[in-house]
Amino acid sequence: MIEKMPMPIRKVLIANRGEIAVRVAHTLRTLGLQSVVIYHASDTLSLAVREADEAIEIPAATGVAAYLDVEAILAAARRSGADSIHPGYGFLAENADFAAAVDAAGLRFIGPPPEVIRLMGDKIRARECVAQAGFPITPSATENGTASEFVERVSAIGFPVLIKAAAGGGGRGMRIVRSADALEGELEAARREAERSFKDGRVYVERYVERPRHIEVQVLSDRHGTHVHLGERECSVQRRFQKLIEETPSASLDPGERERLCETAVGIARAVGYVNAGTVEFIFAPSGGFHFLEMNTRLQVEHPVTEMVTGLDLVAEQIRVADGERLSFRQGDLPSRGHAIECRICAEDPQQGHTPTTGEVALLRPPTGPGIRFDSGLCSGQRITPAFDSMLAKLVAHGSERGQAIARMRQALRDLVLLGVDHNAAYLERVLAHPAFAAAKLHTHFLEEHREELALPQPSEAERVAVIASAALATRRATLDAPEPYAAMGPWRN
Amino acid sequence: MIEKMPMPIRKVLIANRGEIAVRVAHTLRTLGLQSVVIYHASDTLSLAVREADEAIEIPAATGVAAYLDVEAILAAARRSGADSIHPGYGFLAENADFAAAVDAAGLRFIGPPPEVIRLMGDKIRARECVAQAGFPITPSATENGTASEFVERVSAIGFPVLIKAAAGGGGRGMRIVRSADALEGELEAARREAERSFKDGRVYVERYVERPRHIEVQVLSDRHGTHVHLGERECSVQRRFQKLIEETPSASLDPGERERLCETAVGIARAVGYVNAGTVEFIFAPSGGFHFLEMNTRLQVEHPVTEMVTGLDLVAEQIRVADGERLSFRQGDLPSRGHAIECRICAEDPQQGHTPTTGEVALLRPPTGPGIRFDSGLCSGQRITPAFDSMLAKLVAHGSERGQAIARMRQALRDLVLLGVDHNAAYLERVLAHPAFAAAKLHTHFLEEHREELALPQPSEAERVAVIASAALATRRATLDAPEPYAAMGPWRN
Amino acid sequence: MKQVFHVAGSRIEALLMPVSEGTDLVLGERRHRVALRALGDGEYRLEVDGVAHRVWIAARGDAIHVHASGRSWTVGVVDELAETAAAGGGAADTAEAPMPGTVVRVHVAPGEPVKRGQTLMVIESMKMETAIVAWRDGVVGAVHRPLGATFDRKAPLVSLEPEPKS
Amino acid sequence: MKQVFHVAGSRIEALLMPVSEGTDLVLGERRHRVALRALGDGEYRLEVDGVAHRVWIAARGDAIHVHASGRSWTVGVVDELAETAAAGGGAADTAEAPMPGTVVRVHVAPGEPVKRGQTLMVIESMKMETAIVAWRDGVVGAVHRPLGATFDRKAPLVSLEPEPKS
Repeated sequence: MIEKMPMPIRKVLIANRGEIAVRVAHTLRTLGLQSVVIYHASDTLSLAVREADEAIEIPAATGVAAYLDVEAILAAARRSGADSIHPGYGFLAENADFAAAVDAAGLRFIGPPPEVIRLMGDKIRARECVAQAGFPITPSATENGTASEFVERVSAIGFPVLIKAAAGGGGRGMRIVRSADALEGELEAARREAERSFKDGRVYVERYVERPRHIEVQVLSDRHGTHVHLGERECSVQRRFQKLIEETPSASLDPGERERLCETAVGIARAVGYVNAGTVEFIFAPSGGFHFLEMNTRLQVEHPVTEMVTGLDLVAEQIRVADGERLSFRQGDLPSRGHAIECRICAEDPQQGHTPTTGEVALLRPPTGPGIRFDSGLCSGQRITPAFDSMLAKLVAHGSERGQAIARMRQALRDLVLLGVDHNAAYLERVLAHPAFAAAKLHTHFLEEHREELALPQPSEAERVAVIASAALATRRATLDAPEPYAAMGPWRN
Repeated sequence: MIEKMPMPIRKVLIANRGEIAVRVAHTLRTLGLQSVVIYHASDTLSLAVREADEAIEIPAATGVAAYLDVEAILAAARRSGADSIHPGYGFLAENADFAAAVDAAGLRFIGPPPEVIRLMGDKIRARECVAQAGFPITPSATENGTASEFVERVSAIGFPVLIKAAAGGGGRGMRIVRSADALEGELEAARREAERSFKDGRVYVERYVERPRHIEVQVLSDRHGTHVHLGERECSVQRRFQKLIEETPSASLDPGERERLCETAVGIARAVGYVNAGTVEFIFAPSGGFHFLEMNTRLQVEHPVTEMVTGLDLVAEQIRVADGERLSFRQGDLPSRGHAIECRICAEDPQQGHTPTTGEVALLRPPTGPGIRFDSGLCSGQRITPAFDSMLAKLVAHGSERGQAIARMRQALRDLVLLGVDHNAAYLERVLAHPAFAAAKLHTHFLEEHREELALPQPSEAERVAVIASAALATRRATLDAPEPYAAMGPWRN
Repeated sequence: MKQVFHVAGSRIEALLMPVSEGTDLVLGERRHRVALRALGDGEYRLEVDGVAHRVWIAARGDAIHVHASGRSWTVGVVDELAETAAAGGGAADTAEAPMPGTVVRVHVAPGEPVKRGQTLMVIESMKMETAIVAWRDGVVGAVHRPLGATFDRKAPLVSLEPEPKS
Repeated sequence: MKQVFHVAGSRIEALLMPVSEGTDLVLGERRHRVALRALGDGEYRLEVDGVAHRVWIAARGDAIHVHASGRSWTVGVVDELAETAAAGGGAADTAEAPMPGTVVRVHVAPGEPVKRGQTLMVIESMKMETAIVAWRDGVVGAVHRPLGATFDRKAPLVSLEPEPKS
């Protein structure tokens, strides 16, 4: 059953960019393994390229195209002598064909087997599989039989409903329908959009839960059939269906609920024959009760909060599993300790519907202090363009309890110096300062519900004077003062 | 019994400098409390002065004199409206007269009561008190009765013995005597030195344990008689009787020993009526068994390793205790999680007997990554002089087990960019890489025992070429390239 | 020399005046004693009326970025000549952008007669909307940037047809 | 132009030679193609014979500090003229310090006759001991720095009495 692992992993190609490429390279260094990163020309000077032991350029017209070029990435892996590939998240991380191609090339894919990725990537099949295994899914309808039968089944669910793409996930390609009248038109539009976005026009409809919570569970499975969970993550604070703040543990679960939720996640991982790190997402209705939403078959953006409370390095665990090792701990060996929060620092304007901003990293001073972690791929002079995701960095704070984690996060958000591109750190600080956040009254429309209280306040007179004085005095200088190292070089001229 | 606390602490004067002043200010900010730091003129541009809400200069001929000027510090506290004083470590932290003067001025001293500081500061009385309470101390002799009786009692201990100053502690003023012949001369010299250093010529003699381990226990006591321990710290890796690397838990204790040790520490804290955070130091003979060494009545340099494994903020706990609050947890509520190591980054030359070096901070890039914490008071352009302690920063690494903590620390030591003053980071990396360190075969002469293997290796040819190429190409530039922010200022000239 | 900044949605005119004991910042009727000292690595010690602030400053393109009071601020530096032209104070027949931005409304089309003071276009820069108004009676010659377009400082926005020689 | 460095206890002569495709570093009989690109914040990308290294560089006083290969290196930059004088190659009657350092041994006293090549003093700089030797036969005129003293580059160390005119 278990294939033999001829050689342990020694050299890993990282098929990604930005903070996650830096983060994976960091763990590889700590483990004494070699790292190879691929990059597009626009990332030549990136931190990921600097941090990896080797870097191989993938020629492509656009940045995204480079990181999606399966053939070129496999060629780079062969050329560099890498024995395995870490896909990070996004790009090819949940592409079953890529995972299969990596296998076929005789390399190890650091993630689940292709068939598991394929199963969970098809949101309709995944839901069926989970339901058959006896776990709760939201009431839903798929397009079997005639169109009128389908509309009937959808109506039986009760409006409002949510149309989702079978090949979607992660909040992409979703439409809320509030009445039967609008259903057929929206279905048609959703099919067209799904066909265009995912080359798969299949859609399904499920009950739309108002003001839900979004809570997910980290699972880890080895190749020997052992499955554990590493606790949940509360991810309800979102904008545009995308997570902005995540934390663990969830303040809304009592111990009994938490145990049921986490055991459900482990049961699902077992039912689908899961291997490696994965995340099972659930939706919680305000009235209580949870349903399976989807499973992400890769490392999650927000995995650091789980690392902060468990003490594990999830990338190292992924590599151990890919190496064929058994999990070195059992459920219960690793009690969660304290509370951790992650804020996604994004190049976006919270005052303008979170639209992306652009610029250049002119100055970066990451915050420090007990319990603070800053994961980023940023370096000075880096252009921030709309070519990639707007996430600039992840700021993580750990505390012995939630209040301390919030206090540390707020301070770190204020301490973060990141100049040259407008970002959302001050907005995030206002979110964390909101009484409803302190009270953990969270749901996926939290930010809209509190939009007015979270709006940018007018600067105080003292703030305005300080900022104008800084600008006015700075423009008076011939150059902003060069720091000593440069100034001191004069005598060396020759 | 318990005095009423009229007002909670709102504004704290930090009577210290460097990394500990920065660290205390950071917690005050997180707690929403005001901070005032005192400083000597030579520290005008220091990070501590920048980080605190207010800064008050203490005029003095030397830096050390400023931080020891009780009257001026009390005046600064009054002037700034501070309601309490945090002494950090060193300087006035264990000065009972200072603590009493703070009390007398109507301010709160964030530490134990003066009488406890005085008791534990007199190493002879402290040992008697601990022995009377039924806890183990090393066989020892104090100078009662005639000189010949004293020599007789010393001889009964068995050579080698250690002469220590009653007012010493922390490894200061110690002399090893290996035979009876040398005893009287060394005693005379020790008395003179103690009189000169501490204005207290009393000395005592205790058995000298060869190749001992130095393990200490963090205790925390509230004003209501509750005493807990927060686990032990292994501090055996020392040079010149000064700690260099600390870790928790100690790899040499089995669970039974750990429990006995920690309960002994709590018993001692209870016996002396301890309040606030303190550390009980023990000496372990290679043959097993431990004896009380001394108690430090303040925050310890190495407190971060305890914070990493317990998740507590010890400065916040100190303030809560000083506020009269009860401990918010009981023994057993806070199991230690994972393993943490601290390395003291010092301006010293390990190849030259760890003698201090001087220079200027030309470039600083702290290491980052999961589980890494960097506590420092450094900033660019700062002069490193012999005026203060040689410790530049504390690098702390946490991992789920000791091996991971070591691997993370080694990587962080390699990643730390700190240019402009010679320091010991590369040496510390060699210590952590030594097989005897991995095997936890530690004792206080570890560094001497392995001196040859820890010596600076010859650079490889590739390293030499890379360094020479860097220097040669750097000197060719008119200036080392100014980073973009400065270059971009051109058009603003006016 | 007077400087014009855009910050947090306001246009602010600032004047730095050397005085015997240092420098004053004049903002309308208020005056503040100010000083800025570089600490290295982009950090500065700013003093305003004797109170010290820790700030970080970097400049990029047409903006100065300041971290102060626990958040970042983007200060637009306005080219007064261009602004003057745009505001109609100059004799030029083309309004130029006072700073980089986006066209958020276009009120006129080529060939349309306009009155002095009439809004031709509204642009947004640094979170603030600015109306580009006709600096004389005339006829619109060209709208150089369509709705939604972005532009750099000094980009032409709207031209009027040359005044008939009379 | 040739440069002289002290690094890790060795004195190294280095020569940067522009070649058509870039720059060569000549170290004795070996040659390496080298290039250095600034990345900002003190970080550089160094290429040696096509292999990239991540290095950080800062200069202070008479030393260049380099972080490379996971540790910091202090490179002393030697003033060759001063070194030449100290080594006896020049005609001057005073040996000057080739770089800052400390006097670790003094072998002669004023008035003492010395032979060419005889060690007058040993200094230590950047972990390396350097002998200051007599550059001609003569009589010691002055020992300018006592044992244990530190000195800056070009500081006078030992003088010989003027040669008798003959």
